[in-house]
Amino acid sequence: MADLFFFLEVLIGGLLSGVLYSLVALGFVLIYKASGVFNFAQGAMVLLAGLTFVRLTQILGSEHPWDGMFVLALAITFAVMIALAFAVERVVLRPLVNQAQIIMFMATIGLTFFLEGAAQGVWGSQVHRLNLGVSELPIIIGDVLLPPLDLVAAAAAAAMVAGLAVFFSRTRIGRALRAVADDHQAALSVGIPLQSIWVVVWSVAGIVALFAGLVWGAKLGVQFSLTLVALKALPVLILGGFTSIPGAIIGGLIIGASEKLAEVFIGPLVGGAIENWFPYMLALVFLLFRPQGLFGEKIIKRV
Amino acid sequence: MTQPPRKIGGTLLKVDGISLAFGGVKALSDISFEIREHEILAIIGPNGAGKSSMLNVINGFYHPQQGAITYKGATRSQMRPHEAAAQGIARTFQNIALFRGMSTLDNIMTGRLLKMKTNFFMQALYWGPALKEEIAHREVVERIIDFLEIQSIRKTPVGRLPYGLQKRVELGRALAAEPELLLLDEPMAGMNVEEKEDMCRFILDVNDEFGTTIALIEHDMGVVMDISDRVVVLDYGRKIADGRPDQVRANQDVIDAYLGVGH
Amino acid sequence: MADQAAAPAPVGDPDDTFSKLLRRNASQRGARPASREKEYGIWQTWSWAEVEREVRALACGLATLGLKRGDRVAIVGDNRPRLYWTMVAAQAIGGVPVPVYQDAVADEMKYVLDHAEVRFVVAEDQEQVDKVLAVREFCPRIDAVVFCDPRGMRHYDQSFLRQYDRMQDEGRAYDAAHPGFYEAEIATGKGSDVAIMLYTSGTTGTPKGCMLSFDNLIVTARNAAEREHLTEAEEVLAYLPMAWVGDNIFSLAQAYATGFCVSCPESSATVMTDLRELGPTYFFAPPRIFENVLTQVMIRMEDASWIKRRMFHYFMNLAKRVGIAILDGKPAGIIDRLLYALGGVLVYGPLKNTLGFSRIRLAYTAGEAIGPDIFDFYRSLGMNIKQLYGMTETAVFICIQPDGQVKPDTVGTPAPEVEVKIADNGEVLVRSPGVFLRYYKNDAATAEAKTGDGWVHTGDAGYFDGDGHLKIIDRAKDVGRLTGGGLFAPKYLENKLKFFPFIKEAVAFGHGRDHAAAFINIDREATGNWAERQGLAYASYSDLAARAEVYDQIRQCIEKVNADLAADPKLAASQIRRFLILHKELDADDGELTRTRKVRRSFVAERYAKQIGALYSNADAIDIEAQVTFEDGRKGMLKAKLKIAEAHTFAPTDTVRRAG
Amino acid sequence: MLYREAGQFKTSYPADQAIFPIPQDRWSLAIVLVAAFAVVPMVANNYWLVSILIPFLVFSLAALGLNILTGYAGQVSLGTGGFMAVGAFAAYNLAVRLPQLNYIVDFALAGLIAAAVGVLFGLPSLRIKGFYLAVATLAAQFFIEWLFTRVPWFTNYSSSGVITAPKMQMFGFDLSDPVSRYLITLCIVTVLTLAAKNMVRSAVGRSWMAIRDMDIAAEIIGIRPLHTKLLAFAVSSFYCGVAGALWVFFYIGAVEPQAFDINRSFQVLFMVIIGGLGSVLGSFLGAGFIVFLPIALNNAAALFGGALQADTLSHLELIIFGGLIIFFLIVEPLGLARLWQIGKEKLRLWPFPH
Repeated sequence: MADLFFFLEVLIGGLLSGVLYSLVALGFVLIYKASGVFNFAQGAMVLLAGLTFVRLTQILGSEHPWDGMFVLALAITFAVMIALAFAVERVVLRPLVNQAQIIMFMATIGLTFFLEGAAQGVWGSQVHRLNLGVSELPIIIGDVLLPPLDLVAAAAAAAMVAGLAVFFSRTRIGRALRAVADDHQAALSVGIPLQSIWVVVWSVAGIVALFAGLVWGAKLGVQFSLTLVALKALPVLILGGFTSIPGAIIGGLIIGASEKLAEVFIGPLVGGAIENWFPYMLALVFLLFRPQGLFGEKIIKRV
Repeated sequence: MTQPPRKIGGTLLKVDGISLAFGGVKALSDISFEIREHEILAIIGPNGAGKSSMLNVINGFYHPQQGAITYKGATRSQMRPHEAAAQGIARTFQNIALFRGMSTLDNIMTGRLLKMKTNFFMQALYWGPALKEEIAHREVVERIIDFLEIQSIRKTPVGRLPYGLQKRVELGRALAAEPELLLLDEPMAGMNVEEKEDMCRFILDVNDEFGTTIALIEHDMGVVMDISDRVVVLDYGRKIADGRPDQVRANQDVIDAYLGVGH
Repeated sequence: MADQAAAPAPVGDPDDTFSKLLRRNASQRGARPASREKEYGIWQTWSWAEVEREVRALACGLATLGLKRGDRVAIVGDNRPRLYWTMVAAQAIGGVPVPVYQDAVADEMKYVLDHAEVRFVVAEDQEQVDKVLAVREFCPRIDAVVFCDPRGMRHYDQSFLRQYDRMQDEGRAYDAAHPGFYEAEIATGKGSDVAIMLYTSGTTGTPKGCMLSFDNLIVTARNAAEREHLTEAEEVLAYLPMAWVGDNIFSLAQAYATGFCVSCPESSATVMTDLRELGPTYFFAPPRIFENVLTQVMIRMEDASWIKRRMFHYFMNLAKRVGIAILDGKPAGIIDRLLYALGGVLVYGPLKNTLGFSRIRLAYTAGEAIGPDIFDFYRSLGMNIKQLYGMTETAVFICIQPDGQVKPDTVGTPAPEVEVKIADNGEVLVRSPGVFLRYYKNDAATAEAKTGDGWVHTGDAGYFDGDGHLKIIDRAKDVGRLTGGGLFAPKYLENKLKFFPFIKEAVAFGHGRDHAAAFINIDREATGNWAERQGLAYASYSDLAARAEVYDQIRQCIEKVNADLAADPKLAASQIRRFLILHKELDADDGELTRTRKVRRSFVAERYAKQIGALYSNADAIDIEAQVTFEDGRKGMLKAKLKIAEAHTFAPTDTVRRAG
Repeated sequence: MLYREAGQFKTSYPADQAIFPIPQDRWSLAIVLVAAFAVVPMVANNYWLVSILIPFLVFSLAALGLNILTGYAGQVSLGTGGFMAVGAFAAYNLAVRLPQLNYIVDFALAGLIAAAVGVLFGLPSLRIKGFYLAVATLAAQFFIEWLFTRVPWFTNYSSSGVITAPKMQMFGFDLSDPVSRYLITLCIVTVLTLAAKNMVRSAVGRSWMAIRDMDIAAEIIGIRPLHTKLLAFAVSSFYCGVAGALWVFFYIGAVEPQAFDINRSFQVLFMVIIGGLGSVLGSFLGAGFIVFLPIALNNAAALFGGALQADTLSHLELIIFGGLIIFFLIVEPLGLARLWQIGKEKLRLWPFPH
C-alpha cells in the first residue's frame, strides 16, 4: 500500500511540476506559432522576470507577500516584460525578418546571453528567497503528501491557460494571432501588422515567463539556474509539437510525471540523476513512432 | 526535313489499375495505361485531375493503395523513389526543385550521383580513382550543358537564374542520370513563347538523340499536340481518354472535361 | 628538317605555304599549344604536333571526297579550330578555301558559293548546313557538304553530307593506304599559289572574290610580326569573322608564321568572358568595340561609391596627363611617375584585368577613325594600342603606327617592304608583297584596282605629314577642292566634329566654294543633359537646337576643330567659317541617312539647298518649312527660323599639334 | 584589386576543379601555412600557444565537424559537446587501457567511436527534421554527459570524475611542450581540413547539399536519404570526436564531463553560424571570432575598468557577447565567410562595384 501511495505521491508531484513545464513550453509555442522563431531566450526571460521582481520587492521594501509594494513590484516587472517585448521586436526581430529559422534561433541565443548578463549585471547574481505567502506545510490526502505551492502553482497555471484560451478565441488580436500562425499572407491581407503581432506574443511570453519565474523562484530560490527551466520545456515541445497549445499542456504533464517516476524508480538502478536526459529520450523514442508529435496532423509529402 | 518515324517499341512501363487516396480523398481511381519505348506520351487533364499524383506514383514517391506498376517486365507495388531512380526513371518537377545553394554545374553533377562508385574515403583524398571519376562525370555533364546551351551559367548559383533557365537546369539534372524513362511535370509552365520553343526542341532532341522515353504533363494544348506521340487524359482522378493526339482531340469526353460540361 | 620540301621556294623562306609552316612548327615547337577552344567548360588545347595530325587527316579526308588542286572549299561558321584546320588542310592539297560570313543570309551565301564555283562546303553546324541546303539547287557544283557538329543532323540523309569526324577517319585510312601522299601534296604547293579567296563587298556593287597567294599572306604577316616583335608566346583570341581578311592574317597567317597559339571563344555570347579568362597579349578590335568597352566602364563606375569614383577620376586624369608620355618612353616627372605607379596598383591594373586587357602587349584598331578620347583612354592606361591601315587587296598591312610615335590622327608609317605613294588626285597608292593576285572572274575590276606594275588603288585620299606618317582624310572620290585650291575632305571634318559628344551628325560643304561650312545635328542626350545641368529649359529638340547657349557650345567645338586644322598645312584652308544647327535629326526614315547611319550627302545637299545657299550668303538666319515624319508615321510640316552662326578661324600654324 | 585573373585560364578539369583555382589564393594560403607551421612556433610565447592558438585550432576542428552536419547536410545538431566528450573519453580510455597504441591511432579510433555514437543518435534524422531534430540531439548531449559523469569506468574510476591525459609521447619523443602540442594539433587539423574540403566538393558533398537544399528532390534523383544523413552524422561526429580528444590531450590536459556540456554545443554552433554555414573557411573564422572575442573583451575591460568587480565584468562580457552575436546576425546572416567572399568578389571586380 505504501508503495502505491509513494507512487501516487511521485506521480502527482511530477504532474504538478509538469504543469509548470507546460507553462514554459507554452511561452515557446506562442512565439513559434506566431513568428516561426524558436525562442531559446525563454529561460533567460524567466530569470530576468524573477530577478527583477524579487529585487524590486527588496528595494521597494515589501514586508510581506501581497502588500502594496509587492503588488507595485509585480506591476513594474509586468511593465518591464512588455518593454522587453517591444525592444526585442524592434532591435532583433524586425531587422531579421525573412531570415532562415536557424538564424532567428541563433539570435535568440544571443539574446539569452544578453539577458542573462543584463539581469545579473543589474540585479546581482546572488540567490534570493522568494516568498509568495503560500504555506509550506504539506497538505496530506490519505498518505500522499502534497506541497501547497505546487498545488497553487498548478491551479494558477491552469487559470492562466484558460485565460490564454479566452484571449485567443475571444479577442480580435487573439484571433489575429491564430491567423498568423495559420498563414502569414492571410494575416497580412486582413491588415494586421506583423510587428504588433510579434510585440503581443512576446509580451504574452514575457508574462508567462514572469509567472514561471515567480513559481520556480519560490520553489528553488531566484537564481541563475532558473534559465535551465527552458531545457525542461524542450522535450515537452517535441512531444507536443512546436505549434500545439494542447500539445504543450499534455506534453508537459507527461514529461513531468514520467521524469519524476523515472528518476525515482529507474534512476537508482543506473546511477541516478537521469532526469536531465530521460525526458529527451522519451520524446525521441515517441517521435520515432509518431513524427508529427502528439497532436500534429499526418504530413502529406508534396512535390 | 523528312523525318523517318521514330522506332516506337514495346511497353516500357505499364500502369495497371492504380488507385490512390489521401485519407478519404481519392486522387486516382483505377487508372491503367502504358508507356511505350522511345515514345513521347503526354498526360493532360484539368487542374486537380491527378496528373502529378500519377507521376509521383510512377517514380515511387506515392504508394498506391491498389494496382501495380510493371516497369521493364518487373511488377512492383511499392518502391522507394531512389530505387526508381536507380532503375532509370528520372523526373523534373512542376515547382522547380533545384538545389538552390549549388551552381548549375553542381546541380547537374548531382544527377550523376547514382553512377559514381568510388568510396567516400577516396573522395576525401580527392585523388586517384576519385579524381578520375569526378572528371569523367564532369565531362558527361559538360556535354549536357553544351546540349542545353547553358554554358554561360555554368558556375552561377541556380537561385540567381531566371525561371526559364532553372527549368532547363532541372532538365539537365534529370538527363545527367541517363534515364530510360523521363518524367516531366509541366516542363513549360510559366515560360514565354520563345522559351517554350526552346524547351520543345530540347525535349524532342532528347527523345531523338538518346532514344529516351518521355512522359510529360503539359497544359499548353498546342505543345502537346505538336510533340507527343500519344496522349492520356485524366479528369478527377479517372482516365477518360487515351490515344493519338488527333483521336484525343476529337473525343467528346475530353472536350466536355475541358469545357467543364457535366460536372 | 624540311628537306622533303623539294620545290624551290621563290622567296627567302623554304616554308612558303601554311602546310609547310605547320610542318615546321610541329617539328620545332611540337609540344607548344597551337589551337585552343573554350568547349565543355575548359580551354581544350591542341599542340602544333596534334594540329599537324588533325590537318593531315583532314587533308587526306578531303582528298577522299575528290578534292583536286584548285577546287574551292567554302568554310562557314564561327571561329572554330576545326574550321581553321580545314582551311590549312584544303590548302595542303591545293584546294582554295573560301570563308563565308557566318551570318550571311541564304542569298548572300548563294552568290558566293555560285560565283566561286565552290565544290565543297565545310559548315559548322545544322544552322549553316540548312542554309547551304537551301541554296544548293542554285549551286550545282557543290559535291559535298561536311558538317562539324552532328547535333540535330541525325535525320539528314542526303548522300552528299559528311560528318567531319568520319571524314577525318576516312582520311586516316587513306593516309595509311597512300603513304607519302600528304608529303607529296605539300611539296607540290608553292608560295605563288592561290591561298585563299576572300569576298569583299566593297562600298558598291556585287562582292568581288579577292585572291591572295601564300606569299601575299605569309610575307606580309611575317614582316609585320617582325616589326612588332611578335613571338610564339603571344595569346590571341579569334573572334572576328573568319571571312574577314584581318582574321585570316592575325589568327592564321601570323600564328603559323611565328608559332603562337590562337584561341576560339565558346560562343558569341561569351566572348567578353572568354576574353577576360584568356587575357590575350595581341589583340585586334574595331573602334566600336573599344568604344563600347569604354562606355561600359564609365557606366559601371557610375554605380561605385563616391570614394571609388573620386579615386578613379583622379587617377584617370593623372593618366591622361602623363600616361601616354610614360607609355611612349617620354620624360615625365618623378612624382607623376610614382603617382602613376600607385594608379597602376589601384586603378589601371585592376581595370585592365577586369576587362581582360592586362596582358596586352600589342593591340590594333582599324577600319574607321577612332575617337581621340577613346584612343587616349586606352593608351593612358599603358595599353599599347595602335591604329593600322590596310585592306583586303594588300593582305592588310599598309601602314602601322610605330611604337613611341603614335599620333591619333595618322595611321603611322608604311610597314616593311610596303611602298606608298600619293597620286595627283590625292589617292593613296600601295605596292607591297601583299598585293593581291586578282579578283576571281572579274578582270575589269582587277584592272581598275591594280595597275600593271602592281600599284593598288586604295580609294582613300591621304598625304604624309612632316614625320612621314600617313594621314587618311577621306574616300578619294569625296575629296574636293575649295576655290582657293585648298583640299576639302568632308568626312575628315565630319569625323572630327562627331568626336565631340554634343555633336551627333555633321555634314560639311566646301567643294567648289571659297570656304567650308557645316550643318550640325546636336546629340539629343548629351546636349540635353548638359542643358539640364545648366538649368536651361527647353521644350523640344528643335527648341534646344535653336538656343544661343547651344550655338555657343557648338561654336567652341568647331573652333577647336578649326584650330586643329590650322596646324595642318594641307587642310588649313578648309576651316569651317559658318554653320547652322539643324532643327531636326537627320533620319533614315526621311532618306537623309542610309540604314547604316551614313549621311547621304547628295540627298541632303539637294533637300537642304536653300539652307546651303544661306550658309554661303550673308544671312544670319533662314526660315524653313520642312516635311518631317513623326514617330507614329504621320508626316507633318515644321516651320522654324534657323540661325546661322560664324566660327572663328585661325591662321595656319605648324607649331600647334593638337587643340586643347 | 590584387587579383590579376586575365590570362589564368584552365585547360583541364583538374585545374578547373582545384580547391583554389586562382593562383593568388594559392599563394595566400601558402603564406598562411608557412606562417602557421614555421613562423608561429618561433615567435609565439606559451600563453599564445596554449591559451589561444591550440584552443582556436581545436574549436575550428569541432566547428568544421558541425558545419559538415549542419551547414552542408542541413541537419541541425545541439549535441556537439556530447560527441566531443565521446572522442575525449574514448581517446583517454584507449591511451590508458592500450598504452602500446600510437596516439595518432588513439585519436583515429576515438574519432571512429564518436562517429559510431553519432550515427546512433543520427538515426532519428530519417523521420524528424529541423528543430525537432535539434532538440532530439540534445538527448545525445544530456545522455552522454550523464553517462561519463555517472559511470566510473569511463573515467577509469577517477575519484574526482576528472580524466587526466597521460604524458604525451610519440615515437620516443616527449611532445608535451607547447610548441610540439601546437604543431601536432596543427598537423591534424590541416589534414582533416583538407579531407573535409575534398569531401564537400565531391560526390558525397553534393549529396549532402542536395539533402540540405531539397530532400525530396534529392531522394527522387536517387540519393538514399538515411545513408547520406548518417554519413554526415558519422563524419561530423568523427571530427568533433577528434576535436574532443585533442582538447583533452593537447589543450587542457585534464577535463571532467562538464567541460563538454550543452554550453559547449552552443559555443560550437555559434562558431558555425557566425563563421558561415556551409563554408570550410567559415568554421575557422567563426572559431577565431568566438575564441578571440572573450579574450579581447577581457583585455579591453582590463584596460578601462580596473575598478569593476570580477562578476560584473563577466556579466558585461555576456551582454557584449550576446549583443555582438545579434549584431552580426543582422549585419550578415550568412556569416563571416560570406563577408570574406563579398570582400574577395569586390577585390576581383575592383574598381567596379559589380
